[in-house]
Amino acid sequence: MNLAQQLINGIVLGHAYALIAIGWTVLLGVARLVNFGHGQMYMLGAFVTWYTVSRLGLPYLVAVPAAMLAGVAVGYVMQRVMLQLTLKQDLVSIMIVTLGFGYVLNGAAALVFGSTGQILETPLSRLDIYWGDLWLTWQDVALVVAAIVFFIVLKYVIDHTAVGRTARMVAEDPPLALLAGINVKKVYLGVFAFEGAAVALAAALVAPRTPILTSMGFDEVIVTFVVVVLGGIGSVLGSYFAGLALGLFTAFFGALVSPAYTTAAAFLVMIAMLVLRPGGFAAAPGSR
Amino acid sequence: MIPMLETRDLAAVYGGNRALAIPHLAVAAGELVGVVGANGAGKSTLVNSLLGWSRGRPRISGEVTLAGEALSHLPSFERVRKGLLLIPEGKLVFATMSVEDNLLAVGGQLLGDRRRAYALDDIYDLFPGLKERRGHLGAQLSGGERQMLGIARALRLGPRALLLDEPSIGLAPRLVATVLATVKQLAADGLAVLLVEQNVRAAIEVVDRLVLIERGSIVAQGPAGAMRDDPRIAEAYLGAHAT
Amino acid sequence: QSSASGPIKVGLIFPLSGGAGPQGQHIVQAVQAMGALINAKGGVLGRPIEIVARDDESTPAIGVSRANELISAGASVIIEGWNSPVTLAMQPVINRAGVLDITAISKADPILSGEGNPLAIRLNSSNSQDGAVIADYIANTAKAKRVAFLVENDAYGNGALASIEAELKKLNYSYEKVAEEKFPFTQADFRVALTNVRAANPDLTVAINANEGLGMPALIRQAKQSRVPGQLVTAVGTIAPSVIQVAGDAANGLIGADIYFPDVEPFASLPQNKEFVAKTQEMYKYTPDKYMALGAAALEVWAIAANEVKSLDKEAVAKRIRGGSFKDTIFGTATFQPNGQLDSKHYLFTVEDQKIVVRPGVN
Amino acid sequence: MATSASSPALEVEGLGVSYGALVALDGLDWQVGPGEILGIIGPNGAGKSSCYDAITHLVRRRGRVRLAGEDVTEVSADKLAARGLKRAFQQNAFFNDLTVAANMRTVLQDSYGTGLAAAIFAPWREASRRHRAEAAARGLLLRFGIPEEAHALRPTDIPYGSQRMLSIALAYGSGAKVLLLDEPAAGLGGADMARLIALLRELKAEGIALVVIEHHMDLIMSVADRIVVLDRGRQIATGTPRDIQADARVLEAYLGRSA
Amino acid sequence: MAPALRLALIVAIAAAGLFAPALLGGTGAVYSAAVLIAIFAVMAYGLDMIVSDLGEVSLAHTVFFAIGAYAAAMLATRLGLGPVATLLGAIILAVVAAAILGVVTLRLKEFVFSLVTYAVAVVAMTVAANWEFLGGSDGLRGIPPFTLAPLGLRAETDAQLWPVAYGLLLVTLYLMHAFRRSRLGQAAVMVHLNPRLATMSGIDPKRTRLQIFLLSAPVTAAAGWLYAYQRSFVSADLLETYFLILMLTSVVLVGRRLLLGPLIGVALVQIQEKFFSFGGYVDKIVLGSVLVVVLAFLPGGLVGLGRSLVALGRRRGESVAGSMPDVRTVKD
Ligand SMILES: Nc1ncnc2c1ncn2[C@@H]1O[C@H](COP(=O)(O)OP(=O)(O)OP(=O)(O)O)[C@@H](O)[C@H]1O
Ligand SMILES: Nc1ncnc2c1ncn2[C@@H]1O[C@H](COP(=O)(O)OP(=O)(O)OP(=O)(O)O)[C@@H](O)[C@H]1O
Ligand SMILES: CC(C)C[C@H](N)C(=O)O
Ligand SMILES: [Mg+2]
Ligand SMILES: [Mg+2]
Repeated sequence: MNLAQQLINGIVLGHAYALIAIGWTVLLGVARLVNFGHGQMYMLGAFVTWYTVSRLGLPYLVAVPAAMLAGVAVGYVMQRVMLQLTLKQDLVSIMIVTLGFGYVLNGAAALVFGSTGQILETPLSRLDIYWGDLWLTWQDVALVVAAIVFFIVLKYVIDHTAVGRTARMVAEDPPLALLAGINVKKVYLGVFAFEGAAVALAAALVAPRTPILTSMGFDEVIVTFVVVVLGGIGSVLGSYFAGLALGLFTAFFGALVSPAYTTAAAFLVMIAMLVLRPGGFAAAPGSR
Repeated sequence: MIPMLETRDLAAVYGGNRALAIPHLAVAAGELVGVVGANGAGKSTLVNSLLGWSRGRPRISGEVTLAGEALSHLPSFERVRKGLLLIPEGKLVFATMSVEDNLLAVGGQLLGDRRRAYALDDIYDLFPGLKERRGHLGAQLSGGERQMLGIARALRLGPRALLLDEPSIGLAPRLVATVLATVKQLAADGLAVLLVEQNVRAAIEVVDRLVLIERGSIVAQGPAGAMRDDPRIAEAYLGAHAT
Repeated sequence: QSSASGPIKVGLIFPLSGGAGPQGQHIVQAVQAMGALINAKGGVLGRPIEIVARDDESTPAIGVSRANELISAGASVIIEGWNSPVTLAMQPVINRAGVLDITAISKADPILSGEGNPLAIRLNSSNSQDGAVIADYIANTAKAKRVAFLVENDAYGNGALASIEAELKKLNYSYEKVAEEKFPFTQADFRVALTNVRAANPDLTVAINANEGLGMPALIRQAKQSRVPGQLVTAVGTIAPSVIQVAGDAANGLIGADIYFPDVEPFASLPQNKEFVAKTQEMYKYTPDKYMALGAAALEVWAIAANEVKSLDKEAVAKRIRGGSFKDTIFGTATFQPNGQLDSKHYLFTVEDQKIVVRPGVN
Repeated sequence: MATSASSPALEVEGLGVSYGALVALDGLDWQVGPGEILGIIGPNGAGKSSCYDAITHLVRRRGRVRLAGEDVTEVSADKLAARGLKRAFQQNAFFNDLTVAANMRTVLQDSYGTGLAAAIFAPWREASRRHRAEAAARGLLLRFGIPEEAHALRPTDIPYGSQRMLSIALAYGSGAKVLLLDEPAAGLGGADMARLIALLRELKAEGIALVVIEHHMDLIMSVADRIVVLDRGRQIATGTPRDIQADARVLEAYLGRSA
Repeated sequence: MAPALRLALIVAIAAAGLFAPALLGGTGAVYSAAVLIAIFAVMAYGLDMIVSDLGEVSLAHTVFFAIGAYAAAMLATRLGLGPVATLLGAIILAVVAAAILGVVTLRLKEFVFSLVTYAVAVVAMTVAANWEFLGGSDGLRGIPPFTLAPLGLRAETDAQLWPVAYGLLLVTLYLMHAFRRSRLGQAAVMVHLNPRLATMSGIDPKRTRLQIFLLSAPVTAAAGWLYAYQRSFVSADLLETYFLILMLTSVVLVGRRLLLGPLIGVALVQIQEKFFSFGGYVDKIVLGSVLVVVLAFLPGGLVGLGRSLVALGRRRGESVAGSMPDVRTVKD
């Protein structure tokens, strides 16, 4: 039964990773932007959810949109501030600026929510499913389902709708996109707002699995970075599979070797993969 | 009749130096106006400024109206949506998108069907070369193929006034003829067209009116026929190649 | 060094932010309370104590620059150390500056090796001391045959594991190590490791995790949810009330051991301890836990020593403390080994409806 | 022909390029001698630029390439410049963040640059070489018709015509034996066109072997000694401008008008 | 004459720098701050070559930093070697590591390059923290004070170590300056800005990248080497993000391809941390905001301030054309 349980762990983890990464995937694909504040935005999403549920006593289903709203706000502000850098595609500065935002969020959150660990209980996280001696919670089920649905919808939108094509045009050449009648700034702001909402949603779904701290977020941002790059810059399906693969690897490496070295091992594998195939999973020409 | 495209006191300044100063210029619907001038005269600056667009950082001032509607306060993309279209100089295709996506991308948010927007098939009839390459990425196109794609994309946006910045660059003579014929046809269909051309030989055959620009200002203009004999045109452009 | 008159500066360096932030904050409060008591009794060498606290952010490099800061601020003694790596990094700097360095919490054994600081002093029980009590419980009380270990993979965790196993060997107790799962300090999701442990079907699982804010409560909850069989035993001194508070009812049934409890004998009836507990409650509306007591004791012992040797000199004070013993501290009679380690008694406890219940019988 | 005696400066034999299934170029055979101008014309997408990519080893290709009789088919792209083969691109290519002058100076590194060791231990030598590089760069820019006032601007900030000349100047760099130009006249008119023609003749006179892809018939017909015509990747005709202008296939495939 | 004058001036300033800490009060805190600023600046210059000149963001430079420190610690404690020998060891090891890393990442660009280099750092950290040979999670203790017998130098305190640190800084500055003027430095910029054109101008992009790596690693490693003596304790924490972020921040803060940029950047960050600290959280907010404001509103870092003010003035009330700077054109 051990393997079966690890398989479940891996699948749930994998979808969690993919879900956490989805905002950045779009960010990278559309605006060729990175966001090293991603982890802190995740943290914020988790705490807003927690605050709404256990301090304001509102239902989880209210907390989730609340968190997403906060995410949208933060994302919008960040992009508003970075617009010139974005237009210039100044990768290094953007890295540092988003990192800076992460710091601010981290510091502010600690001052507001305090730095003690909190438990984010949701109606679902308390409902265990025991099947034989296999264990998972309805929270796990919910996040897996949410992740799958989210990815299907996103994939469709990007590939087959005007919105998707618009995004890709802006990604490549903003000035030229203007001449195609596209409001480039609006697209950028929209994309970052989406990133905020997406990561907050992920937080609301994933964070209940573990206690939350205002100092968390670093692991999340690294996992995300891995997922988006391994998946192939900006490739939606790519990051889904990258996330899943990473989850399964974590579970089975942990099971067979040791959780202590999972990250290093995963990174070794990833280095090998990217060196052999810099395009990542979805090495389609033109992706990026 | 009111001109389709009109501008007053259009000026552009780069850093300290003024690159453009046009007191007045108007193009009527159905009219094809050619803009010629030496390199650096300000032709691109002129057409770019009409859209308030540039890859550089000029300061642009002046009025621009399209069919009587003032555009000066609008950002470039709004002007485009109003039907003022520019096919710029240099890079004009999305290199990471397929030829077809390049065309569909703008087909999508079609701007009020009051204007004639070319359907995909019309485009492919006009440029069979693109049809063959519909699946290729922009990056894989030959220089000329890119020019065609650029023009095609503009047509997809259903222009009312069309600004072309040296569309014949990189086109084989035969295609130059085709393109200019197309442009003339577009004008005939009621578009106001401003055509920047270095290839004065070819241009002068199709334009109704010719405007000569030097150091950012209009120094001569008139009907094509008359201008052909204008000395400044004759020796500078028609003569040059005989060398 | 500080000027001959005016208050004596005592420097504190603990994590005041981040995961261990709350614990660090509490320690500072406890030291403040003890400082108030000492000042009330006339201070040190007739001068009042002034406490200056700094945040090491659980980062060695930052700890080092905080140390430099306090040194040039003229601190006469620096009481530091929540995370062993931070302590190890600060030791040489403080030592070279000729300032007395007292380690309050960090457990790693190399801290007393003398390489970083020949005059090292530590109050918290060391990994090697902790090993015995857990080993004894496994062998003599629980008589567990199938033992699993969940270990934080760093200076502290590895040291703790090593000493427990060494002690079990000493008792030449025969048992089967059915699982050893190591994980990084920041781990919060233990499902993978716990799945392995459960599959190994242990009758006792030892959890070594100093991440009070996140890891330990998470581990406790997830162990319960994933129905790990057998008893869950936690490493010495890793279950502060704050941990139980986060872990919730999942903590019930937990076995642990520690060296101080504010309201349990012998501490309960020690006048110095009563005084200290009362003062802390009065000043901060909080009942001191073990960490807080250790911080306070560090100051108390230093003050006594300094008053006795009538000097703030590092050598003199350190020599008095190392291998010396002090009556009437909040820990009762506090005796230090020659290497600077405080001797301490360990008390086993169980968590029953989210309260720590100390078991009768001292080890 | 003047150059037939000495071995050709550049010679391609059975040159071919494929992009996946698409055969962009096939079985090309031509040569150009010192002081000769070879024109390459053909419809859009005929494979002209690909032909340059093949010669300069930027794409996988079939066939052989010889420089001054020496086979360089296996030589990697970056080693060709040292052997005197230089090339300009159809799309203007600069170092965008540098000023026009700095652009020119950097491409002169091969002759004016200073090794790291020398820069460290003999800074004075580096300084003098740098000043000579600046002077040389200025001279070259002026020679290629890029006015003084443009030297301090960014390449993208000068008029297209000057950008065109700049990319030729950058290609030429510290000198060339064989120079490949891809539609140099594109976007040029009036005076600049005249200057370009003069420049081509000047380079020719220096004994440089020039290969010029051009759609501008008046230009190419007036300067080229011989012309190669490509269509759908094949070499459909080769000869003097006169022959070409008379060639029926060419008229039909390319010019689309009677000469 | 003018150049000679300029040279003299520079030499004078450089000499004066040696006495800066003394002039600033000469307290222990000032000296230790000065020493750390010098060391961390050297560390940052190694990265600066990659970021500013090669245009890639390497997240693996903490590895070179750690290599320098571990080399010093191991050779000093295990073999009892002196600073000169340990420096040589550090440089050799760094070059070897750089060669491997350089070859592995030769074909990688942008995000992929950054991620892979970060991965390397994580793997290195795991190794350092778990390999007993390197002291494992306890780290390496008991590193002797920096001693140069011939010069009668024995640095027990930061004040005594300062001349060494300052010397290392000056050497690094000169090296950076010479590098930027050398053929290699120029080649780096060409490869960075337009690989195809660079190739046609006779430059091998891959070779250039590799050479830059081989040059940059020892610089950062030298910083690690001196840091080991300064802290006399080395552990896996050298690979923590603290140092990585310090490097990146100081490289971009002031403005790219400026000789003094990284130095000033490091100084600002360190001075804030050491003398104007408000505790973890507020510090985070302060540092974060500074990064955001400087980089987002003062394009080109602090030095861009003047320029961007002008630009702002210009743009006011004008058309949007200005807001569309040129974008990197796609290789085609
Ligand atoms: N981004 C810029 N920054 C500064 N000056 C510029 C910029 N773009 C153009 N200029 C100046 O404006 C003037 C007009 O340039 P423009 O490109 O409009 O000329 P043009 O007629 O289009 O030339 P060409 O026929 O070569 O395209 C030139 O003198 C040029 O130096
Ligand atoms: N990287 C590539 N991948 C796939 N196909 C390509 C690539 N580059 C060029 N092609 C195709 O190869 C053919 C020849 O291209 P090339 O650029 O050589 O034409 P050309 O003769 O230079 O045309 P033009 O005169 O318009 O520049 C074109 O059909 C083009 O679509
Ligand atoms: C029990 C914990 C407070 C031990 C501490 N984290 C250390 O590293 O030693
Ligand atoms: Mg122009
Ligand atoms: Mg071509």
